[in-house]
Amino acid sequence: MDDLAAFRAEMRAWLDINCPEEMRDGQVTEETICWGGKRWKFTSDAQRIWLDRMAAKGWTVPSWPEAYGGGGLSRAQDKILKEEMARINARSPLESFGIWMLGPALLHFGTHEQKLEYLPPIARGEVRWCQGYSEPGAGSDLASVQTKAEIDSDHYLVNGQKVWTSYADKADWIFALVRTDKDAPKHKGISFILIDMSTEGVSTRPIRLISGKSPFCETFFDNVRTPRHQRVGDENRGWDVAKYLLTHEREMISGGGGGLLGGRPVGAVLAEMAHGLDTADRRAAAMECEVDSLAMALTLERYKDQAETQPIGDASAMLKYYGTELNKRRHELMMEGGGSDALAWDGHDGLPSDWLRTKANSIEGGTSEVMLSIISRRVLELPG
Amino acid sequence: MDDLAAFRAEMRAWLDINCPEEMRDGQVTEETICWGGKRWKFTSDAQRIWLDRMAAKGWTVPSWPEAYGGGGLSRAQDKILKEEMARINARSPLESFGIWMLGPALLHFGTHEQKLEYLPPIARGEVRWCQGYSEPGAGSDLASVQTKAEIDSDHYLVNGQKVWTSYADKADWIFALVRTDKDAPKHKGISFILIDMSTEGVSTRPIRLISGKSPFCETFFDNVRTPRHQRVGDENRGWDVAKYLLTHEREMISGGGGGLLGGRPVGAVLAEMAHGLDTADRRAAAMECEVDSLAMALTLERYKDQAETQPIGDASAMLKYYGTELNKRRHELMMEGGGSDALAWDGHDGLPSDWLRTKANSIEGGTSEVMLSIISRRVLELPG
Amino acid sequence: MTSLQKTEDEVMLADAARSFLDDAAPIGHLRKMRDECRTYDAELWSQMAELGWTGVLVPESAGGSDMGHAAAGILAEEMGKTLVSSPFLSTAVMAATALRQVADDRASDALRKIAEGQVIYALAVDETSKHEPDAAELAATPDGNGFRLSGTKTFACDGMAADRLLVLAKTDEGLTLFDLPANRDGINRDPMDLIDSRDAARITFEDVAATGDDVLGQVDDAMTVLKPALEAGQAALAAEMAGLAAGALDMTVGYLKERKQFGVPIGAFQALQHRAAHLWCEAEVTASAITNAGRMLDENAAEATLAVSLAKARATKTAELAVKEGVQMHGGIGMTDAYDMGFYMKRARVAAEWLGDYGYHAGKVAALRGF
Amino acid sequence: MTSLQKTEDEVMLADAARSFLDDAAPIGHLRKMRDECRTYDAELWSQMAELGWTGVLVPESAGGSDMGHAAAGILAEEMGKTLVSSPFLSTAVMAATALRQVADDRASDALRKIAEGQVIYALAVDETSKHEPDAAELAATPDGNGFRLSGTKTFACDGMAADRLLVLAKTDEGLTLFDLPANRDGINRDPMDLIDSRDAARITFEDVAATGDDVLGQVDDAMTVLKPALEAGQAALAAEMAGLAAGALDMTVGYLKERKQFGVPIGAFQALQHRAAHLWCEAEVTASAITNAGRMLDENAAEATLAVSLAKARATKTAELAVKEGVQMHGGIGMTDAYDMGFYMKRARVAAEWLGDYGYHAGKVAALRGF
Repeated sequence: MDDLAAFRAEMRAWLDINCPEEMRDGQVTEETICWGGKRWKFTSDAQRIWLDRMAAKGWTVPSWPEAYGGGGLSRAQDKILKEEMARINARSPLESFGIWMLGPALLHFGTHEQKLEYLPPIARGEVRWCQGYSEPGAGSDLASVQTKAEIDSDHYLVNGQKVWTSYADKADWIFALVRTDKDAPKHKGISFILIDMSTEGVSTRPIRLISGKSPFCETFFDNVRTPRHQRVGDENRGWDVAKYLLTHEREMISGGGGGLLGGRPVGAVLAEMAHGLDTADRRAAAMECEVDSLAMALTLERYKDQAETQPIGDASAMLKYYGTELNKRRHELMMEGGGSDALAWDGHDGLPSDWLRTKANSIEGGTSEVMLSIISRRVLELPG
Repeated sequence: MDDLAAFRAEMRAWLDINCPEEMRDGQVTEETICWGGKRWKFTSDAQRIWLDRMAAKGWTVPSWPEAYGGGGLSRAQDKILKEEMARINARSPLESFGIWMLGPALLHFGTHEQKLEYLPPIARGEVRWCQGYSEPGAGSDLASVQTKAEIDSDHYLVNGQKVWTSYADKADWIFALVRTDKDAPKHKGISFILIDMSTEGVSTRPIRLISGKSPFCETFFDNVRTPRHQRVGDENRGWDVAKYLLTHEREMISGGGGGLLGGRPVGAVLAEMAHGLDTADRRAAAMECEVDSLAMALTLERYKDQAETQPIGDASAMLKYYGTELNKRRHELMMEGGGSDALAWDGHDGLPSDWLRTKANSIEGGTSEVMLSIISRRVLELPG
Repeated sequence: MTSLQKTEDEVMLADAARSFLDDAAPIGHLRKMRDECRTYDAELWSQMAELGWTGVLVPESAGGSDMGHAAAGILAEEMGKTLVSSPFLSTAVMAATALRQVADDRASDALRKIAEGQVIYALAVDETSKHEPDAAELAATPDGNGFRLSGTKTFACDGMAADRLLVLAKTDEGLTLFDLPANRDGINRDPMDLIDSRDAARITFEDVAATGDDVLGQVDDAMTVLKPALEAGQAALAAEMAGLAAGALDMTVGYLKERKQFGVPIGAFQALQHRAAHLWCEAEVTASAITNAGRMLDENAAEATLAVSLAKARATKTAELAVKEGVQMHGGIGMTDAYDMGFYMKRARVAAEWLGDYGYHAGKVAALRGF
Repeated sequence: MTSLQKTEDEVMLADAARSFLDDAAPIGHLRKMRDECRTYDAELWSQMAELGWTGVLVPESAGGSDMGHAAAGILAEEMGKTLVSSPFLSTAVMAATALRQVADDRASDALRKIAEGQVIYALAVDETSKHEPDAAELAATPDGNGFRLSGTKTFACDGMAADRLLVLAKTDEGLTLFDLPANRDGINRDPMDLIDSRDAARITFEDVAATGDDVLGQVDDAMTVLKPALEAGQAALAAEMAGLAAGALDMTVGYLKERKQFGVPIGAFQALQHRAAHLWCEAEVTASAITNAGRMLDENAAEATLAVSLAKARATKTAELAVKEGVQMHGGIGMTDAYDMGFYMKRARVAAEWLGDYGYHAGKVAALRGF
């Protein structure tokens, strides 16, 4: 434990000096989050400095190997980093689909060259990625990929359409599932490829949500030429990569937009509202929500602890299901607590829009119903 | 409306004189209920007098025709009778499966002779009936009737076993589904027959429940000879009678052991307990339970109003589902409110036993799951 | 009490309303208004007047159709099904009910104008984030023979379109209700830009002059006039929400039958079937409470509080469940602005808060039931 | 903090416990005791002593195995799975934790006896229908150098089998904890005949004499000793309830696979699948809170209140859901006394109330989280 104590002391000292005051407000909102990427506009110098300093240490992706831009930290060290950051209420320096999803998949399935090429820019926040899985009409049936990639010497020629690509209009690259064998059974003819969004033939169209925002796009591929070495994993084995990545996506979404870890207790939020806790039903719901949120936060920790020795696998469906349903409850409760103040679009710092956005949590990345079916069949081994 | 006002005045005056003081405690418990039957032991003279007086008017079954022992009341008059009885907190003079279930089925499917023979003794509380539907292992699949009735000149020879027959050990007669054609599709070879429980070959064995009580029995038929004229409806068309009767059973069970109509508000019950309402979660749950109970009571009224002009049909599944789930919630809440006082078998007037008994409400007479499937397919017309 | 089943006349009224609204104000109508940044449609309002809807609670002597509260609920329910946006509740239900409590010529004139569709009223009651009329603080200070009103109101539904405002104010010995023209000097109205794309205003009163004639009913006795009006509004709003729930459920059941996943209609999946069936049960149980509230208001208004609060509490929960299940069962498409389900969800949230939320009404039920 | 994953040692402990209990105390053991009207099995208790379980929280210096609270939780969880009836929580967890707070020879002797399985303790804390230790009213009146105790305790679990009682009493300036032999003059115990077929007593104290030596810890300062004991008990009880939920879930999932209706296993019905999966999720989330509470008690007991109340609140809800779904999914057979599911339901209800119910613990969580 001495090594860890020393690490903690060092970390604390470093953070004291290097975390800009402005970055110590602990806020995680659509407005304060740093997504990075070629076209990223920093909201302040402090945001830029904080990213640069953390990236230089590899602490934007603390557990990745140093060779690929990570911090090379052990799970125990990673926990200490998180704890020390939480202690000073530090913002996360960088969030991205590259960190949450593509990175883990590349570390597992990528070649050494691919890792060297793609991971460090993710770690430094230089390249922003988006995900191209869903297709129009496919819904929960992710394997029904229609976008086709035909071999054209050392390239693929990609044609088709993706939907629900998060921030595709702001991303630099996309990782996508494409069909490379149309005659094979549907899970067996899919490949996982990386496409530069600036390639000719790629276009996007934002989808307006009920929240009034457009975090998702439709993405179109019209004869897009993509080098074959940008495929991750074997040809026609992309479903393996996709499944692996999905478990990471579930874990990511289950965190519920910062509502759980580091988020303020919902009851405390309600207590600050004029009438937030003045009826028995709201007080009871806030208590239950807080109990469940704390237990869920511990569960995320426990699963991460467990992931050190064995993959989480299908149980990640639980994290996804429970975390997103909880985040919906949390927002529902804040809306009720806010009363008529939270009915105008600009009320409570845009709470109505956040609330409506949460309704997609239990749909995107696999619906709650799909998660429950996964648990039923693969964990409980019920028939059917 | 003048006729009705006169009827109300008359009714009020009659009740004033004829309802014994003791019968004005409004109690509906296992202990106070009057089931009637050949072996019935009245708990008091008042109980006997009250039954006799009401039966003489036909008001144990107010809406049945006078010719069959009923009161011949219209729906509006029946409502007035109920309202006036509630006003003085009068107990129901008689409850029975004959009233709730067999009676309506006989009125619809029986011959004039059958009605004359069986209905008046029900109305007077002289004969107690039980129901023989379920069979071992059949569960929700009621039509999988194995008990067979073979024709032996003018008799059936009945062999087989029923289960979950309520109070079979106390009943005088049983109405039962039996298979009269084993080669027909399973719904088409069933008949509905009436059997005197004192016939040779009929025996019963009580089933002990988790509540410690035994309201149900297994009932065995060993070469039981039953006259063919005791069949209701056509031979092999018993399923029609059974279905009709089931909708009445659902409605009956949905009343939830008196918990809804005429029952005290659960919040008021909790308020009398030492700590019944002292946490936000219990207060909130009591409020919600009360809101739902009042609305459910109105719904029972509305459906009865509606039944005047059109049969309730499949929507009775809603009454059964909602009423029983509500009764479970109500008892769960009383147990929580009672705390450790309600953990001993003799606590709160036997509340623990009542509570455990409610758990069967959503199983007997068709499970909640079967009710939801009925609504899904027949009301919402969803596929499958 | 009259049967809780709808009468033949009521069924006919509902059918007629439905067929008019399907044409004149389907959900697309709300969408169009939203896209054009409008919150009030004068044409629709005048059609409602022609149909006798604006006069649904106006006595025949004042030119109304005087169909009663149950009928008003039936109209509101049909409006809820397609999210019809109009000042029906504010004006035809609440203001009309308030004015009816006062037997004078001015009230009678005002009622006639309501029936004719010539005036729009809004209620300026709420001051904080929750409905709490008894706690109104807007001050009406005596000034000569009259008053000066100063303070702020919020969540005044239909407040921007309104010609007149019913303003609840605090006077020396209690609360007083004023009936003021919305353009009187010192009254400033700001649109709230609500998520349901309907009309609501924040209203400030800066030293607004009012005379004794502007008082509706008696000074210091607002509730004699306002309570029946609020209860009528709550019952009609509950009916609207029941209609909203029915609309969302219908849309969802339709989608369950039509949408295929893994080769079968998703409505064949039992987990969805049971949830849809449960929702239908909730809607059925709520329907009884709605009808009951209308009947009570028509037959024994003085004793209707329990029935009204029961209806609003139930309708709030049912509508909330209907829109949650509606969006979730639709999946991605339900989240898009291009699809209509989101409109149901947003209106359900606003309606949940208007005139008292679930906890407010469930609390009234509990208190009236002895706990 | 140590990893929330079970360590290898912990997994081994659980496995060993399971294999012992499957043999020595399956659910049939509880049923047999119930049918024989017994609530305590001396043989089982002495086997637990031999395994070192009774000394799980007794220091090695006093002959204990001193495995700690996380280990005690693991044992309790395994006991929960088959509803093992024993004074483990009262004696090995709570009394041992209380005695450990006191560093004297008498406490040390008592701890040694606990480890050896030679003494059974029960806590006499509750006086009303709800756990509320701060409100204890049983009076300990000064009498010479000692006290006279008068009053009533209820829901003293394991109170009939107990050799000694930890009695919470009100003294001049606060609350005081007494450690008394259960057979002292003036103490009368009545069995409560609880629905879970386990041992609980109502105890009356009629002018019971106690000396200063009978006080555990300091006069007027019961909580220094009692609070850690109650928290240890709450955490272990939460673990027992998590085990109970797991046992009920296992039994139910087994039934879903085996029972056929309409020609297919009922576990193929999606509505049941989703409900079973949801229950499993609840159990997983609760498991984290259980482990966390054990870790906190072992590593930072002074700050463990939040973790403990979180565990008890979660476990209570999860067990409640598990037994409700368990009975419902079993259908008729689940309602029969001949089947074991009912035992789970009855124990879940009793355990829900013992040492503070859901609302008590959720309220503590809320208060500690600032609302």
